[in-house]
Amino acid sequence: MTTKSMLAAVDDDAAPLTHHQLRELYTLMAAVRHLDTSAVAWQRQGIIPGYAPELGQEAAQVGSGYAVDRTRDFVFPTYREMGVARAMGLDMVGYMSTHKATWHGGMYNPLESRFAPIQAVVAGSVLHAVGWAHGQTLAGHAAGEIGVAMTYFGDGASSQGDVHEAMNFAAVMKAPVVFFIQNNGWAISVPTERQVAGGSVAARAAGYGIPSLQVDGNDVVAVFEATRSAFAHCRAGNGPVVIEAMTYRRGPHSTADDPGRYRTLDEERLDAGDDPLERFKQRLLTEGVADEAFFAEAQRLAEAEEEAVREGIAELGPRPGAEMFSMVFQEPTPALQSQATSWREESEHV
Amino acid sequence: MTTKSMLAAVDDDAAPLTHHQLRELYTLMAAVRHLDTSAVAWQRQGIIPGYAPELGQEAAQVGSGYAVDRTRDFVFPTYREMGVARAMGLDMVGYMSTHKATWHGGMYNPLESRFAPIQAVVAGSVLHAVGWAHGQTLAGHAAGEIGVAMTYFGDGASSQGDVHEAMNFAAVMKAPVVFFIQNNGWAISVPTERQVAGGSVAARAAGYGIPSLQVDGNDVVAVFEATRSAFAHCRAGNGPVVIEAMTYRRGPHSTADDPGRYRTLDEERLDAGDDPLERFKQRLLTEGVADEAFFAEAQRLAEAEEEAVREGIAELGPRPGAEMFSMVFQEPTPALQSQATSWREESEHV
Amino acid sequence: MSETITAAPGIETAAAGVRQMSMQQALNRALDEILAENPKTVIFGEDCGRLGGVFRITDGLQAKHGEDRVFDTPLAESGILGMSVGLAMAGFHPIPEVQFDGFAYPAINQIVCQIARMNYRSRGTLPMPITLRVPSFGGIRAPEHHGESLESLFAHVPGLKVVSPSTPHDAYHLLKYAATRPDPVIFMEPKSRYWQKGPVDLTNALPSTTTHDGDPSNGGSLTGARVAREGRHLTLVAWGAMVARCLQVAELAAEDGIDVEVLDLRWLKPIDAEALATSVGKTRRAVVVHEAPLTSGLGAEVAQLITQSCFATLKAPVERVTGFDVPYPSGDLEDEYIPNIDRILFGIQRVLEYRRG
Amino acid sequence: MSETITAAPGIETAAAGVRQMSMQQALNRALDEILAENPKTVIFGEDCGRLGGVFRITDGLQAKHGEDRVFDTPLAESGILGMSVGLAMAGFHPIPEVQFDGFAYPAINQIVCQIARMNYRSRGTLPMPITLRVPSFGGIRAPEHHGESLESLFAHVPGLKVVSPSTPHDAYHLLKYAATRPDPVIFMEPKSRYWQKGPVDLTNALPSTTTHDGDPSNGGSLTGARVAREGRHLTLVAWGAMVARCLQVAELAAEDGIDVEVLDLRWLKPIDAEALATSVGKTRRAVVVHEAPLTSGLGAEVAQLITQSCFATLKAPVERVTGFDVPYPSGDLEDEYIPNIDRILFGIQRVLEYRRG
Ligand SMILES: Cc1ncc(C[n+]2csc(CCOP(=O)(O)OP(=O)(O)O)c2C)c(N)n1
Ligand SMILES: Cc1ncc(C[n+]2csc(CCOP(=O)(O)OP(=O)(O)O)c2C)c(N)n1
Ligand SMILES: [Mg+2]
Ligand SMILES: [Mg+2]
Repeated sequence: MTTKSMLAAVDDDAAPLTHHQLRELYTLMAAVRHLDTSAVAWQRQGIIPGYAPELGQEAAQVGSGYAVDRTRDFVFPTYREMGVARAMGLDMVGYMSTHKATWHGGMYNPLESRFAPIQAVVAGSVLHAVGWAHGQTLAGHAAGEIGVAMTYFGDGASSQGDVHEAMNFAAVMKAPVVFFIQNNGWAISVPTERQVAGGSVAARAAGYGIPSLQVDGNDVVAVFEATRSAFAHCRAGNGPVVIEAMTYRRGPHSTADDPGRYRTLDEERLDAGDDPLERFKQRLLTEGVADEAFFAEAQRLAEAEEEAVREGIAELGPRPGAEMFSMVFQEPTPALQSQATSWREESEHV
Repeated sequence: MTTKSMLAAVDDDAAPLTHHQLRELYTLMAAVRHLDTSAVAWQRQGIIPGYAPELGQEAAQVGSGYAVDRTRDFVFPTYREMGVARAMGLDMVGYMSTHKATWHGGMYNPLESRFAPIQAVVAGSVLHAVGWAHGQTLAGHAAGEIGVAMTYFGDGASSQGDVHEAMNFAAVMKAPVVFFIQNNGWAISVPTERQVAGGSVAARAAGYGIPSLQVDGNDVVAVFEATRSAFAHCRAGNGPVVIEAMTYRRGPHSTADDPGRYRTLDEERLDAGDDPLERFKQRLLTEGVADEAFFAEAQRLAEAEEEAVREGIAELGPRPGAEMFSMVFQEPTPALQSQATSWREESEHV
Repeated sequence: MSETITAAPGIETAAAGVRQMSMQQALNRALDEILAENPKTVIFGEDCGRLGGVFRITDGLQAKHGEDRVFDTPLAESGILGMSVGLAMAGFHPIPEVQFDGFAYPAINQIVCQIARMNYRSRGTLPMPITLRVPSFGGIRAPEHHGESLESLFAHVPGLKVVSPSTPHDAYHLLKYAATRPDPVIFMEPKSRYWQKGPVDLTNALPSTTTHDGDPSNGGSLTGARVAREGRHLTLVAWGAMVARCLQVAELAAEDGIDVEVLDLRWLKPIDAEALATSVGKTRRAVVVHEAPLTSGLGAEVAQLITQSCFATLKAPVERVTGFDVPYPSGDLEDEYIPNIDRILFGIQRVLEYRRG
Repeated sequence: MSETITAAPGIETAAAGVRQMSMQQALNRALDEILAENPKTVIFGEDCGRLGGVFRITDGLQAKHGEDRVFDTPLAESGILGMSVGLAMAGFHPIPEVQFDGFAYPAINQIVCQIARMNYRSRGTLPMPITLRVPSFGGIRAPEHHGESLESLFAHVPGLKVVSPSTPHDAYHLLKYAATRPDPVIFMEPKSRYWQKGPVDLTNALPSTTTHDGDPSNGGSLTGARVAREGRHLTLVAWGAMVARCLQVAELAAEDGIDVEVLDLRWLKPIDAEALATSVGKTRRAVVVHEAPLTSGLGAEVAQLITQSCFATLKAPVERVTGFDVPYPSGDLEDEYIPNIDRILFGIQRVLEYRRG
């Protein structure tokens, strides 16, 4: 499914993934799967008020996130990229805190994590990636050394005008950006065929002269390799790349959603295709890369991790109300400071 | 240059233009040319405060406007479509009144003219065309009878997010819209190559599954035929078409612009190509469709028309200030009525 | 537009057509009837069709009225509103939805430059009978951009009318009223009130019985403000979800002998200046309450209208109890942001204790 | 932010570094210096590069500082502002331009939801040192959407600061100040004043001599309002192009023995409430003047701030003389729309003649 033909600087010499790396990818996917399904349970248990599961998108997210060079690249997520965050080694309590309703953008440090704040505006950060990437060009890094921006968005988001402006800007400026679309078949209740005219987001890239890769988003290795190629292309100074990872949103849009209203269980079964985790497991078994003991250990690690994150989340108290005021500006204004004072007097009674 | 291959219902049986029609096209172009160059002179003479000349775009505008069926189609201009307006038979004093600063949208009746109010927001009306066109579908006209919307915008406007949203909506809904791009090489001072990534707006259509025609915008007959084909395609219920007419903005962006700051006269001469009017004249002469007497008469008519429009414009007084208030709503509000009263007392001293 | 009918006190009979309904049900029913009554009405937006909207306001309408009348669009707000303009030009009466308040921003260009101005630009030949439904305001611990209050922005735009119901009864009648107007109306639905039930008199927009919150009875004309509670000492002015909170505050204040009038503004453009003058002319004190940030919020306009008409008799400057000049915070801090009972009571106290000089 | 230094009266020496410049020249010079002083500064927008902007504010800057520092973008305002966010995240100090006020609307989503909130969302780790230049307000008989006043909208947005200079001197210093701040500033340039010349003291933002309009001398700190003219009987509050008009009005009023103070607000967010209190505390009467439509305009906020602080001594409710609640009209009607001298004088008269009861 992957078509690399259009990439100017395909990283084809890149070594195939080692067994160690393959196992690492699986371990990450297992951790993500377990944390994700657990988060849905947390919501049912009242630990968090809401969550947007990425069930079924583990391969797309882990495979792409794994290709990021955290010394120089930068990732711009939307709201469903927990798997990318985990693959990039984020503090997952900090990440999950946004679903605890602690802080909108999450409590991790985006600069240190190379992972921008969680973004609730669909397509909101696509242009940021272009600006950041153009900044790398302006900074004058040598070709081959340039930091690359990767922006994640969905099939639904692809309808937003900002995506068009971003692709056009990026192509005109030859900005090192990877547009990573997770086409998971749905935007809440609207299926891709009523959303994406022409049927493919990747197909649009040609109109801007941008090379594109449509990739099996449920194949973690294919996703990784496509992303690695795209990064190599960008890093060498050849401008942007579009990747469309074809996958499926197996869960509800969010814990508030009821997919039964717009698709049947039968349709889900038919459309979802193979479970990316199970499929990768079979491959690793078949190729002798891992054995049952490894998978059991991966599961154990995932469970331990989930427990730690859950505890961390439970311990997260609400942020002090004063932060409402202190986080607005770098240089606070007297007017806002006096609002903070009234708030303290009236709400904290001090 | 025209490629019709992708059109589902090409109106190829349509009769070739009669000599009468060819002469009519020339008469229109001559009228437009003369009115346009005169309007620039009016501005210099202080008759109007500003104007956006369409010099060089007569073929693109007259050829496309001539294809409109005014019993059922509707045109959505931006601000430079004087030639389309004239080809569609608008009241040109009403049209030109916008440049007199009489009324923003122009003083003609858009419903009767089938020509939406002049639009100063670049790409502002592209989505309106899609909505109007979808309305024709909803109205349930039989295929072959559907009214078609044609929206005019420029190479610069093509960068706006709204254009992407419009093309995607139109394709998803199979709306009968013709997206008519006049690629005149410039958006004020920015040349197409720094504006349109990939080099062609028409090329983008494929990404939405929309057929497109790139056409020599300086060949009035080619433009007419492309537009007629596109209308036939839309009218038959096959959804939208993109036409990109390649032309050249021979004049300044507007009477306030100074092209010398961003292009040389040599560049202008080289890039502009043949004058569409002169070229058409030579063709008509060569093919024996018209003789010098005809051209002289066309010029005479154009001059008479310009004089009438100029007189009409000169007679246009400012609109009564009360219209500021009375035109806002269909159902005026008491608050606004009381503002109108204060205005009358304080400014008209009544 | 500006008359305010205060309910005749003492009459307490239940009107015939009165039912208990949530605001969600009332809005859904109103849309159903609008579709049935006007074949030119079309409803669309993100997830409005099959799903019935994330708040189920359009629930069942596609199944009943067909996919031509009620449909999903691609995910693009500017597209939705721009398309509405074209549909209106073609003679339709669009009722588009933006899924949440914060997602009106991508459509502001179409709303401000097109919807609000097309009638004017076209000299009245192209009216824009568009009712834009915007689930609005905070209070539901939602993600970022899902708890915004845009009334000040909308009210400032010439060519728009803006309304926000606070009860199921008003939701039903105001939506039916708005959707039959020839001018564009921004219809701001207080999403935190979607599920509270209240009496809806389907047959009578202006019933004459009188009780309290959520009751149709405490009438007022559909085009003006509504006295939600009568009082003598001070007027609380509010709209949307803040009306219910102000009614609670009024009950608490009553325990201390303070008789608070609550004016539900309803129309945020045009504002019912006469109702403000009448109420504060009587009480001589006012506090305006809203969720939006303080600075340049609609509270400033309301306060200034009151000051303008009641300057000679006002006992204290009008107070504003509002959201702060900070981005709407995450769920954990929501209750710190939205005006709460304490902060409104403090505002009342400041007005009551005000001494000149 | 709020101190206002009123010029010491009587001292009338020309400062050394003072030159006559138009606001266009002052802004151009400020940008030139900012580019030279901070290598992280980048300037971009539609036609900003080769053309130097349709108002020539960036004239010559690309030739001098290179295409990496000053460049043209494709024609897409959301793109320009969204790109600014990313550049700021990468450590740059963007100074984007939108070509005209009315074309800020397509970028509102990026301005409100991104630029204004990124510092907050990221808990201070991703500051947005973006100065957005917006040629603003009317008065030049331009096409539709080229004469808008967006200050009320911007001032309402938490996370933004908003400033508008009225003189070449202030234009120069306020732009240099804004562009070195770590927070986003909306810089509203009164386009009808671009070509008027006035003295600019390049070396001293706060000179101490005193004369009238356009003079650097009638100082004030850069972060607060500025007393453009001292007076005893009534305060006119204005910003942008309305300051010059109010100074004219003051001269006319002086002929009738009315001594009008003119306060140039300059910062529209945060508003210098102390300067308002000081001025109106003295004059006890105020009229606020702006081009934007009345309803929910910034005048309501200003009036309410004055009323709040000066209630006890105010002789009359604050008057507002503003644009009407109508779309900004075409050139022929422009003078009917923008507050003119007559309308401001009527406003003054209403305040002076106000009698309680
Ligand atoms: C600008 C904007 N409009 C609407 C929404 C509400 N909304 C949240 S998610 C969503 C669907 C997104 O679909 P897609 O882009 O395919 O991402 P997915 O949810 O499938 O990951 C919608 C409509 C939003 N967040 N932002
Ligand atoms: C949304 C918007 N942004 C900016 C402008 C200012 N502006 C007017 S015309 C123009 C260039 C348009 O170029 P193009 O679309 O190619 O049309 P042309 O002028 O060549 O006919 C610009 C930037 C505008 N009118 N609308
Ligand atoms: Mg999706
Ligand atoms: Mg052009």
